Amino acid sequence: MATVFTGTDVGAAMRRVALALVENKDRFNKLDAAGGDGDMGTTLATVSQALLADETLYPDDVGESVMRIAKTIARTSGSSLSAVVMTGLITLGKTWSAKHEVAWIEMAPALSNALETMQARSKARLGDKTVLDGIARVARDIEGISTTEKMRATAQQATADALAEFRGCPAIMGRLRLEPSKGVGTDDPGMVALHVAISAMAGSLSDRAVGGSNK
Amino acid sequence: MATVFTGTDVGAAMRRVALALVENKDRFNKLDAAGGDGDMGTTLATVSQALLADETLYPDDVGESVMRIAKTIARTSGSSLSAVVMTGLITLGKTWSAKHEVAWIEMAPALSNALETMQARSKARLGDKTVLDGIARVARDIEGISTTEKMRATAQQATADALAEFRGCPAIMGRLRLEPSKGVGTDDPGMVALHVAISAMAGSLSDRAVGGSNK
Amino acid sequence: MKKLINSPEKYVDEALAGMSLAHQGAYKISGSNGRVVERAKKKAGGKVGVVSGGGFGHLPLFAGYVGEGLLDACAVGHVFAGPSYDDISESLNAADRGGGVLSVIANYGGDTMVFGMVNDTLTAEGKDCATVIVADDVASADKDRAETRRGVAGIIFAFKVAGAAAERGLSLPEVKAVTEKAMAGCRSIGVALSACTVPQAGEPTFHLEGDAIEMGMGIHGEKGLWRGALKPADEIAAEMVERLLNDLKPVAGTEVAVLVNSLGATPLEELYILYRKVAQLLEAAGLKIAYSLAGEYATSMEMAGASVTVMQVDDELLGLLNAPAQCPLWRA
Amino acid sequence: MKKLINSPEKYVDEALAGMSLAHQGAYKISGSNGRVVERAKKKAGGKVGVVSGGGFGHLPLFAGYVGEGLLDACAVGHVFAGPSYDDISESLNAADRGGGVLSVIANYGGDTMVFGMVNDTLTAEGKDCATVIVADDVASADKDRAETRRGVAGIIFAFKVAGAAAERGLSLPEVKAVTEKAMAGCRSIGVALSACTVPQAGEPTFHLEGDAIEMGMGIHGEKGLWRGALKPADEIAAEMVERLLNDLKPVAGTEVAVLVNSLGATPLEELYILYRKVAQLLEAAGLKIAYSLAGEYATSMEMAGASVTVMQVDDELLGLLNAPAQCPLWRA
Ligand SMILES: Nc1ncnc2c1ncn2[C@@H]1O[C@H](COP(=O)(O)OP(=O)(O)O)[C@@H](O)[C@H]1O
Ligand SMILES: Nc1ncnc2c1ncn2[C@@H]1O[C@H](COP(=O)(O)OP(=O)(O)O)[C@@H](O)[C@H]1O
Ligand SMILES: [Mg+2]
Ligand SMILES: [Mg+2]
Ligand SMILES: [Mg+2]
Ligand SMILES: [Mg+2]
Repeated sequence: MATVFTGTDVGAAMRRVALALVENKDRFNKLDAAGGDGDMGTTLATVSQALLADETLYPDDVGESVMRIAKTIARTSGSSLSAVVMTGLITLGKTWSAKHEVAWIEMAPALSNALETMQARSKARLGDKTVLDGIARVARDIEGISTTEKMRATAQQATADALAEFRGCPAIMGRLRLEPSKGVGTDDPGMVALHVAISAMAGSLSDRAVGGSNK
Repeated sequence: MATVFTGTDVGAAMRRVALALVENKDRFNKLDAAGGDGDMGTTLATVSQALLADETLYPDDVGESVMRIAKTIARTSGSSLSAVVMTGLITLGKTWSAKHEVAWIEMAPALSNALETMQARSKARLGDKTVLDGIARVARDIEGISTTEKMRATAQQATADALAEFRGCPAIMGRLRLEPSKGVGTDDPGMVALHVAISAMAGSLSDRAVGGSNK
Repeated sequence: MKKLINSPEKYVDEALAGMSLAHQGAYKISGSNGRVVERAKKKAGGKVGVVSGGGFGHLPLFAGYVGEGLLDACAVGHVFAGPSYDDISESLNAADRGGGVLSVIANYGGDTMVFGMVNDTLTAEGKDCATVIVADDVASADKDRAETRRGVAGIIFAFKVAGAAAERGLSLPEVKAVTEKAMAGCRSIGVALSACTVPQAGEPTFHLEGDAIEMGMGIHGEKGLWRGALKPADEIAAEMVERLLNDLKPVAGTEVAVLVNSLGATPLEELYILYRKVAQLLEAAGLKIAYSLAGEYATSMEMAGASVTVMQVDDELLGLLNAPAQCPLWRA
Repeated sequence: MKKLINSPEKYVDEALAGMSLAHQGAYKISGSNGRVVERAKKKAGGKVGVVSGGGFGHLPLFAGYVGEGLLDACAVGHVFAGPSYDDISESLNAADRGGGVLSVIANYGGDTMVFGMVNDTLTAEGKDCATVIVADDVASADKDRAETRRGVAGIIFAFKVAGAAAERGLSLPEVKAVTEKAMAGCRSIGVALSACTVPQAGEPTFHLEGDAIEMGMGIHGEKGLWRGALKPADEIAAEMVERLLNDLKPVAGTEVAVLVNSLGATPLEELYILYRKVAQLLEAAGLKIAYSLAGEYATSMEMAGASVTVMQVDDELLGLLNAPAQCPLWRA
């Protein structure tokens, strides 16, 4: 049972995520249109297509692989979600700089650390019902987990739980100001994207167990 | 039976005409909207209201009275119809300058003369289905008539005949370019206004027979 | 009718009042009806005065172009209806600096007739008067009746040329001649995507439902050449340029001035998309774009759509187009 | 979607291409994504560079204000979506003349975050960077959360002030300080009469049926303060001015700059009707209008509606507002 991942794994996960985000373009646009400006699907699809267009293999260096993703976002998108994700990736990239292997057990603290930089950048507080609340939940729930399989199931469940937890809360951030009541009963688009991404990633992580590659 | 009219009669006729034109504002706008730019009713109402607002008596001097009307148009409106009518009035005003009485028998040649100046100004040819065709028909039909009563009936009939004569012709002039076929079966708004005006005038002319005044 | 207005009756007067307030000191409202717009600071004595006038609802046209290097005065009518004889007469008098007055007007029945009357009267009174009638809209009549064509956005170039020539001190016949030279090589065509509403009427003059557009429509909604489904901007540009060049028939290598104009609601973004293709097509036809404008120059209030104007230029015209001009609504 | 376009995907790039073609030589398109607009002729070395950036679809905002006395460079995003990190980074580099770079941006999540990242990175690399975030829309948050307000048309005054201060040779802290002083006394509010359509979405972001208007709506269709039936322009002006002055609370006698701005489809005629009343009300409140603009400055493509901006000025700010500025889309 795998307890580590490499930069190549990051590349493989990235492809799974990108394909899933492209697939969900219209759904994400609709979700964002309900309370935001309706562009999240387009934004994520644009970034994803740029990621998929780069067909060169990702290096084993985990930090370098993560940075490569951040750089593609930097080139292609300037949305709130992109900025938040890019910030997190840059922090992770620095944390894992020159590491050819990262133990899963290090994921929770690394993610918590990244979350801090994302919060500092985004000015959103936990509880504001943004993607950050989903990430926070993942970081909390995966604490102490050291195997790929457990990680996959737990992270996926954490994003689903976060969605359920915040469904009843009003939305606060985002480009369109909402009525305070609005957003209650709906999911935050960024949190849904996180759920989709981690579900897709989980698929890719399991691939590795059966010998999955970068492509 | 009266065979002449004075400047005061002109004032009385003007008031009748102005009231009738104001009354027909919406009808004229609709008529003009069908093939033109839909402003004829508004234009004629604006001019008429300005004419009605001037409550001072008209002088006996026929030329001066006619000029006074032309001057009000000059102040208040710049439409095609206004320009044509103003041109005609100025010609008539010059013809009758300093005359305290004009014999009805002189109306036909005076009108023909005015028509020439209107044509020169407007560039419309007879047959183009404009107000000029109505005026031409009046000028022709009233030739040789010398009494108020006969004048009234004939002029009114002439404008009705002109409408009937041109109803089947296509419209040519006007602010909006029409399909050549368009305008067939409809009346030219300017010609309708002429009919309304002369009908109203006829009412005022008959007033004089029973002692009507300027007011 | 969804407009930021108080009442249709006050539309023109309140708009003019706001225009003069907003551009403090640039536009002076005068005239017995308050319908003359003149320069706050008159030009030097002895020079030719340049005047225009027309219906309201086309801003910046007509009154917005009163300013240095452009018009001296302008007569303002009602919405889509020409100014009165008095307004025009007072505008000519306001513009008169002793060098004669040129009226540059668009070819519409009422305007040409009333300007004609005023010009004849003032001429008879001894004033030097001349008129240039702009009839640049190729969609409004075939070439064999070119003199009956409507005047549209090409009049902007006429103002610029006449205004600059007058400012240079040319004589009235010279200013008229160079303006006529400009207009002889000037053609425009418009395309409408939506209607507009004359406040006094309260309802749109016409309707363009769904994806319908009308090629060749006039700025008051005058009937165009065809009505059909919206096409890509590049195809619309291609048809417009083709119609203009078929009529103008410029020899390859000719230098041209171009104006891509918004009818009002069409945003700059779309205008630029249109301009891009127009420029490519003109260059492909062997023409050289020596002067270009894109923006709102001659509008129909909130009408959506655009017009394209192409004018042949020589060194003289180019010099006049590039001469200084200054007024709040002029943008080059 | 009834627009003069070729395809939603090419909307921004084709519009930028047309913009640079139409205004020959004024706007230079550069950057690895072709999304940097910079001056064709850079300003003198040693001076502060002024940069902005934001979503597309607001022309003349943002990129249209690249020019002398205004911006040095601008990063262009997608329609209503901010520019990328790289576009912003390249814009700052293009604007850098050795005197440091001031970013003047509107307060939207993505823009502030990405500009923040770029600024932090370049600062870490040794460049002098500073940022002014414009948050002038009083309708978007109560006064106690004023720092969360959106940035709208008031940013035009920020560009003008920062651009003029930079051109005068002030230092980066000085340019930043005077721009912040301007924005501290600057308030805006908008009213929408109709929606607009983001090309990629293909349908209006919202709907304002019949005679419905929305007071306080943002330039991307952000929810406003109330939705209700259209009122006379004077009443709308009165509410807007009241809301601005209630928030700004200027002392009587204060001099102000005013901007009455069209959101796109609303014609100049209506803007002037609105301006007239706004001016009357400001004067009635004891304020003195020392500088005024009316026209299309910050639009939302074909959205109908208007915004009103009032900014307190002192002699320093007034001098900067009146300083020379020159670019095809600047009109004063
Ligand atoms: N200030 C913020 N901090 C953290 N996350 C945010 C913030 N603003 C928006 N988000 C996240 O981004 C998502 C919207 O993404 P997107 O539509 O791409 O951004 P934008 O709001 O710039 O259009 C939201 O659902 C939310 O999860
Ligand atoms: N060139 C012309 N010569 C003569 N009469 C004309 C001419 N143009 C229009 N008319 C007359 O004017 C009428 C329209 O008047 P009106 O609507 O006031 O003018 P406009 O066409 O300027 O809006 C037409 O029905 C026609 O009778
Ligand atoms: Mg969004
Ligand atoms: Mg008419
Ligand atoms: Mg008319
Ligand atoms: Mg967005």
